[in-house]
Amino acid sequence: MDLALSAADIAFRDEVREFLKQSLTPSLKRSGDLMTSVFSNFESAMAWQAILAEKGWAAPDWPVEYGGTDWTVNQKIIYLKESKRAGAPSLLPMGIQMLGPILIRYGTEAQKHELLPRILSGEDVWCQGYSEPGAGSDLASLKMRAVADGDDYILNGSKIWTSFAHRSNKIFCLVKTDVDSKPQAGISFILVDLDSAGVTVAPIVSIDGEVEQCQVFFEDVRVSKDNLVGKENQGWEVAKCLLEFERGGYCYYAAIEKQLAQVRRLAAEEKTAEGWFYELDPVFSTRLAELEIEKLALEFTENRVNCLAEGKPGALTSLVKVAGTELSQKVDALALELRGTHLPLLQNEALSYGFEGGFIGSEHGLNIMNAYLNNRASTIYGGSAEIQRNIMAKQVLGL
Amino acid sequence: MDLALSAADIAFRDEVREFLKQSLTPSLKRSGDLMTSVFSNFESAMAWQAILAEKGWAAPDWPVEYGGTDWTVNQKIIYLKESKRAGAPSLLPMGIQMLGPILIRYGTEAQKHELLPRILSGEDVWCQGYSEPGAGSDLASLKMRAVADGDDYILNGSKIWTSFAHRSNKIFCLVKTDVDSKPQAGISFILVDLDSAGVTVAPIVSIDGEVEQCQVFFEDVRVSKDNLVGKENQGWEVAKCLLEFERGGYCYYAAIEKQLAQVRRLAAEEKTAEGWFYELDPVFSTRLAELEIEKLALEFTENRVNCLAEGKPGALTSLVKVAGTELSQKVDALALELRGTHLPLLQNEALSYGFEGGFIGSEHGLNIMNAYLNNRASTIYGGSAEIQRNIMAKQVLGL
Amino acid sequence: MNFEFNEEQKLLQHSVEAFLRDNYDFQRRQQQVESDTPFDQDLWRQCAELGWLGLPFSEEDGGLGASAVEMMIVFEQLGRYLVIEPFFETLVLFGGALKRSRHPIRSECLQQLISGQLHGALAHFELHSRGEIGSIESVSTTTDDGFCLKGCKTTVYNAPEADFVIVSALNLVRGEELLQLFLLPANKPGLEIEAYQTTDGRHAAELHLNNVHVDASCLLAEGSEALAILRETYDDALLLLCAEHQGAMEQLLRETVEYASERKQFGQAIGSFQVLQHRMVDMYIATELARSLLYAATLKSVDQSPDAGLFIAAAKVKSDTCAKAVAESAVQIHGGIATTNELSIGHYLKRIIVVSHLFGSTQYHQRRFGKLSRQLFAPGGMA
Amino acid sequence: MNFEFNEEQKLLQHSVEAFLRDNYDFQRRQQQVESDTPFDQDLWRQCAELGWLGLPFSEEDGGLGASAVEMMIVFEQLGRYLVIEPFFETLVLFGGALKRSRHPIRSECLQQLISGQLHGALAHFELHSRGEIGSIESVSTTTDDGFCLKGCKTTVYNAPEADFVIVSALNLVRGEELLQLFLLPANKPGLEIEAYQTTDGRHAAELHLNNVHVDASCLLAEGSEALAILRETYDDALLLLCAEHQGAMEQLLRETVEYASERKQFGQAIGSFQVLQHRMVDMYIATELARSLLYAATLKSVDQSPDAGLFIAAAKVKSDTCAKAVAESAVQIHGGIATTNELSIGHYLKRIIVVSHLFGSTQYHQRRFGKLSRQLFAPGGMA
Repeated sequence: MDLALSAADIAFRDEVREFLKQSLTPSLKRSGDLMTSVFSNFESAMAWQAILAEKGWAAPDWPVEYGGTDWTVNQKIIYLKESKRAGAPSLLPMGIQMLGPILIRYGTEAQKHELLPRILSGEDVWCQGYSEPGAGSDLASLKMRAVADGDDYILNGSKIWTSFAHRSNKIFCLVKTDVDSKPQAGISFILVDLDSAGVTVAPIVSIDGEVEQCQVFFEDVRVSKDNLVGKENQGWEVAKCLLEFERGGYCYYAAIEKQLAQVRRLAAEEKTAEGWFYELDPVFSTRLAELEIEKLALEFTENRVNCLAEGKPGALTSLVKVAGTELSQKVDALALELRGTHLPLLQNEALSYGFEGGFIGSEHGLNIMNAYLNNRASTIYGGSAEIQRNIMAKQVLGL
Repeated sequence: MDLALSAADIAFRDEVREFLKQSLTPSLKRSGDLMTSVFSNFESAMAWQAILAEKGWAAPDWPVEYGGTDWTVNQKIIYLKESKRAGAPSLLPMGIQMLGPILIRYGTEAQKHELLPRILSGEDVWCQGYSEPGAGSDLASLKMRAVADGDDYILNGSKIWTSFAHRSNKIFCLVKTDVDSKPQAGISFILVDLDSAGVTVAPIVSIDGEVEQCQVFFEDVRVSKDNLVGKENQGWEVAKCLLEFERGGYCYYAAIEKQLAQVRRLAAEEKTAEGWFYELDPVFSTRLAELEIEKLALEFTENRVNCLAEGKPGALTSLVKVAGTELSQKVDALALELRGTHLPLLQNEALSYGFEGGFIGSEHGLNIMNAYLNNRASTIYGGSAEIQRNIMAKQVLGL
Repeated sequence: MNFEFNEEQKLLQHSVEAFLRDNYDFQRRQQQVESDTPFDQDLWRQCAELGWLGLPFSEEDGGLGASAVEMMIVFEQLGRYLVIEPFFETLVLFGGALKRSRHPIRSECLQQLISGQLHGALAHFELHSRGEIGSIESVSTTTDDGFCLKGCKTTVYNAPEADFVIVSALNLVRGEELLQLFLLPANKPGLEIEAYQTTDGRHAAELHLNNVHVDASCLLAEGSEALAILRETYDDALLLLCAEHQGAMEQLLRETVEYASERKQFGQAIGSFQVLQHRMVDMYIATELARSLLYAATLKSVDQSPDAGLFIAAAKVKSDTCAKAVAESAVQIHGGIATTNELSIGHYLKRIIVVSHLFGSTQYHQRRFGKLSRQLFAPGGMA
Repeated sequence: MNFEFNEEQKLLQHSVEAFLRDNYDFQRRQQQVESDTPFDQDLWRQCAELGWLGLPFSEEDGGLGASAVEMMIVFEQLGRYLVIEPFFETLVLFGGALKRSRHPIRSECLQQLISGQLHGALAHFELHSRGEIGSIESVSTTTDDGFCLKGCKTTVYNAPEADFVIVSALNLVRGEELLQLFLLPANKPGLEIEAYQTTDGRHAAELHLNNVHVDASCLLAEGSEALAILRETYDDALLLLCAEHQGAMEQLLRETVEYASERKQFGQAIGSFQVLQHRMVDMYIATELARSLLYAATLKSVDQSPDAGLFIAAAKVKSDTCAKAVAESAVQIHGGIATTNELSIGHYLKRIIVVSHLFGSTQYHQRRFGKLSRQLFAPGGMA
C-alpha cells in the first residue's frame, strides 16, 4: 500500500504539465474553465483534439498501433487529472472513448483500418444511438428495427439523447435485428452515415437554451451489412461493454476539483450580505469543507477503483457514478449561492470558443446557472442514479 | 382564515397556565424536562395523572359524562402546548388515549361503567398487545390465537413491544379468533388481566439500559368472552380506529419545541472548541435556525390538520408522524454535539422521579444520550416511516 | 385558528384559476416567451378589466383593498401557470413602494397602473446587496434644483417595459448616509437600461445611473420613511414569491404523479417503483409543510403581528428549500425529457432557482431568522 | 499508487480476524460487559503472547515497529468485533504519548505494557476542550521539589484500570502558559478517580486532580515537545478510531443485508423492498467512501506528508458521518429489535456516537479541515 508516484510517473507528470503549459491557449483554457456540462463546446473540443492528435495523446486508451499510448493506469490518471486541473477542454467521448475501444475489440480489420484514423483526425465525428423515446434507461426494450434486404439492412425508428448529432457525420446504433427473440437478444450494433437518405437530425433545446442533444429519425435508411460491429444479434454484448467504457472512462473527482476551484475563486471575489467575502464566512466555509472532504473521499475511491481494476471498469463504477454525480450536484448548489442575483442571466454566446465581447457580471461565474441546469441530467443519463442503485443492490449486496 | 385566539380561548389558556404554575412541582417539572422518550418515567406520569384527575383534566378527549372535558379542538391544542411548554410529564397513553376512546365507541355499558373510572384513577394501568415477534408493522399477519371454550377463550401466543407491561395490571390484545379467514379478518379485540394464570411478562432492556418495553407470553390463558370489545372477528375495525387515535393523539411540535428549548439552554451554557458559547457560533446558529424553521412548519401543519379534521385524525396524520419523528431525530443530533464528551455517561438513576443525588456533568443535558437512543425507535413504532410513506403514496397520491 | 378560505376568497381562487386554465396553457406561455414582445398586453388589459390589478391597493387609490391572503391566492395561481406578466414587478414591487409613499403623484399614478396603462419597476438591490435592504452603493448628490444619481442596479425585472422606475440611493448628509427613493420616468436622460431576457422567460435589465439629474419633486421618500417603505414592500414581496413557489410545487407534484402513473419502463409504470413513490411522497410532504408556513406568515402579516418578520423569513427559507427539492425531484423522476425546453418541468425549476436567489439566498434568510429569533424567542418564548 | 495489503499485512488481518471470530462472539462480549470485571484479562494476556501489544512500538522499546497501516488493520477488526479491551487506551493513547517522550522510565514502562502487565490512560482533554488540544484548564504550579496539579479531566477511558496515567496541565511561567505532561502512578494521593461504566460497555472516569504533588521526575515533557507528543498521539488515535468505525460499518452492512434477506414482512423478505435496497446501497457507498479516505489518510501519515493532518481531519469527518448514517440505517432496517440490548446493532450505534464526539465533534474537525485546507490548498493546489 502506498501513495507514492514512481520517478517515471513524476517525470511523466512534469512532461504533461509542460505540454499543457505550452499548448493550452488562453481561449482553450477559458472554454475549459467555463464548461457548462461534461462536454466542452464543440469548437474548443475539436481544436484541442487536433492539438492532442498531433502530440499523439488524443486517445490514451487505444493501443499504440492505432495511435494510442502505452501509458500505465497511473499515467492515465495523472494525465486526466493534470488536464482538468490546467483547465483543458474535454474531448467528445463518443468516438475516442466509446466507439474506438469497441472497434478495437469487436471490429473487422477493415473497420479498424478505415475508421480509427478518421476518429483521431476529427474527420469523423461520431454520436451514440442508444436510447429511444419512451425507453431511457431501459435499453432492452428498444424498438428501432433493421430488416435484412440482401446485403443491406433497412433501418426504421428513432434515437433520442444523441449528444452532438447535429455536429456529427456518423452514428453508431443499437437496432433490433430479430424482433421475435427475448428483449436482450436480437439486438445488433451498427454504424450509419448521418448523410444517408432517410436520416433526419432534430436538435433538442435544453432548458439552458443550448443544444447538445438531438433526436435522430430513421425512415427506410439503407445500410450495408458490412457496417455491423460484432455479429448479427450479438449487439447486446457489445452494448454492455460500451456502457462500461462509458461509465468507467470518466474522472469525476477531477471535474469536481475544478468546480470547487471555481467556487473558491468566486468566494474570494463575492461578498455576503454582511459585507465580508464568502471565503471568510463560517457557514459558507463549513459547507465548502464538507464538499472538499467528500471530493477527497471520491478521489481516493476512484484511485482505488482504477488500481483494483487495472484499467478495466467493473461493478464499482456504479458507486463512482452515483457518488460523483450527486456530489457534483451539491457543488452546483453552492455555486448558485455565490452567483446570487445574476442567476437569471444566461449569456450563452459569451461562453462560446474564442468569444471576446462584453457580458454582464463576473466572468468567473458566467457558466454557473448553465452548469447547474445541465448537470441535473447527470443523475439521469448513462443509467440513472436509481438504476445504478438497483445494480448495486443486486450485484454487490446480492439482494 | 385567521390565527386569532378567541377571548374564551385566551381565558382558557390563562387558566391552564395558572393551573400548571400551581400544580407542577419542581420534581414533576424536572421529570418532564428530562424525559428520555415519548413516555415520562412511570412514577412521575402517575403522580401527574392523579393531580390532573382531581382537576378533571386527565382525559380531555373523553366525553364529560365519563370524566372528560367539553374542550374545543383549539382548547385541546392550547392545553397540550402549554403543558409541554411548562415541562409537564406526559401521561401514559395506553389507557387514556387509546383504550378509553375505544371503550367509549365500541364497549358495552358494563365495560364502560367498570373500566373507565379505573383508568382515570390510575387503579388500572393498561398496556397494548398489538405487535408480535416477527411482525412489527405488519399487523395483519398476527398469530396469537384465542380458541373458544364455552363462555371463555383460551389464549396462546406472544405480544412484543408492549410498553410498560411490567408496570401494568391489564392488557388489551388483538388475537386471531378465526384462523381460516383472510389475514385481516378473524381478528378480535380482547381485554386480559395480566395476573391471569399463564401470563408471563418479560421486560426488554433497551440500548439505553432502561426498560420501557416488554414481551408478554400467553400460555393457555383463560379469558371470559365478556372481555371482547366489539364483536368477535371484528377486531380489525377496532384496531384500525385505535391506530388512528395512536397516530393522531400526539402533539409532535410541542415536544420538539421542548427539545429545541433544551438545545438553546445548553447552547447558552456550553462552549465550542474556539471558546465561545455555542449560541454565538454561526454554524451552530444556522443549524438551529434550520430546525426552528422546520418546527414552525410542522407546528402550523399540525394546527391545520387539527382544524381540518375537527379533532378526527385522518390520512394526514401519516404526514405529521413522518415529519415530526424525522425532525425530532434531527434535533437529537444537534443536542449530541452540545453534550459532547459526556455522551458515554448514562446516569439513569439521576433521571428518576424525585432524584436528589449527585451526578456528573450538566444537569440540563443528563437525558440527551438516552433520548437520542430511545428516539431512534420513533421512526419504527406505530407504523414505520417507510410504512407511512407507503400509505401516503397509496392514499394521497393514488400510486 | 382557522385555515379555510372564506367564500369570497374561494371565488377569487376559482376565477383566477379558471381564467388561467382557459388562457394560459403551457404552449401559449412558451409562444409568448419566444415572441418579440416581453408579455401579453391583451392579457394584461383583461386582468385590468377583471379588476385584479387593483387588488392590493386601497379604495381611495382606486383599488379593492385586498389583504395579503387574497394576494397569496392570486400568486399561487400565477406560480402554478408560470405566468410571466409583471404582476409581481408592477403591482407588488413598484405599486407596493408607491402606495406606501405620500407623494402627490401617487394616486394618479396608481390609477393608471390599476387600469393597465402604466408599468413600473423597483430598482433597489445591487450586485452586493444579497437581500440586505440597507446594503446599496448608489449615490445621490444634492444639487441646486434636485439631485444627481450615480450607481448601478442589478437584475431589475420589468425595467425594459417600465414607464416609471423607483430608484434608491444614499445621500451623504452631515456625514450620515440618508436613504432616498426617487420616482423617475424610465426615459430620463442618464438612465441607461441594459436589457436582457431572463432564464425564467421574463425581461430585466442592469440599470445604470449615469449622473441622472432629477428634480426635487422626484423624491418619493427618505430616511426612515424610505426604509420602512422598502422593508414593508419586500416583506410583501417575499410572501408572494413563496405563494408563487407554492403554486409551482403543487403543479410539479401533480404533473409528476401523473407522468409516473403513465410512463412505463422495464414493463411497468415507473410510479410503481417504491423508491419513486417515496420520493413523490417527500415532494408531497415538502409541499404541505411549506404551505403551512406560508399560511402562518401571511396571517401574521395580515395581523401585523410583532413576529411577522420572523415568520416571513422562515416561510422564505422553507419555501425556497422545499420548492428546490420538489423541482429537482420532478426533473429526476421525469428523466431526460424534463431537461429540455419542451416540458414545463424545467421552466418551473428555472423560475424557482432564480426566485430563490433574487432577494437574498436561503443562507441569508436563515441568518435573518436566527437574528430575529434570538430577539423574539429568547426571553420566555412567544405568546 | 497501490491500495492492496502486502502478504504480511494480509496475514496479520487474517490472524486477528480469526482470533476474534473464535474468541469474541457477541454473546461472550456481552457477558464480559455485564460482568464485574472491566475486561477480559486472559484475552489481554493472549494478545500479549501473540505479540499484538508490541505492534506500535519500536524495536528498541521491545516492540515490532508496525506502521499505521498495520495498526489500521488491527483496529478495523477490533471495531468489527466491538472489542472492549483497552487496546486504544493503553497502546495508542498512553503508549503513544509515552513512546514519543524521552523520559528514562519509557523503555521499562513500555516493556511492561507490551508484556500485558501494565495498563495506562491518557488524561488530557477536559470538559471544554472539545477536541482542541491546546484548550485545557488544569494547572500545574511549580513547588520546591516538583509540581502541584489541580483540575479535572473528563471521560478518561480506562482510568479505573490504569496503573499509570499521563496527565497534562498548564504551568504559568513568566506570564506564558507552558504545557506540561506528567507520568503518575494511578494511586498517587490526591488523584481522585470517579469511575463509571460507559454506554459503549467500557470503563472510564472523571479524573480529579486535587492538589496532586508530584516529583520533578514525573515530568514527561513540556512546551512544544509536549504539544508535539499530544498532537502526534491524537493524530494516530483519530486514524485508529476511523479504522474502528470502518470495521463497524462493514459489519453493520453485512448483518443488515443478511437480516433483510431473511426477515419477512407482508409476505416477502424486507430486502426485496426497493426503498430498503437503496438504503442498504447507500450504506455500502458510505462504507466504501469512508474506506478510501481512511486509506489515504493512513498512507499520508505513514509518509509523514505535509498534508497528513488535513487528511486525518477529512477522514475523521467522513468516517464519523458515514458511520453514524450506516448505524442509523442499520437500526431503522432492523426495526424495533435493534433498539434492544439483545442485538449487536444498537451497541455499534452507541460506540459510534460516543467515539464521534470524544475528541471533538464533526463540526470541530470540519472547521479544522477548513483551516488546514486554506493553508494548503489555496496557493495553486496540492502537488
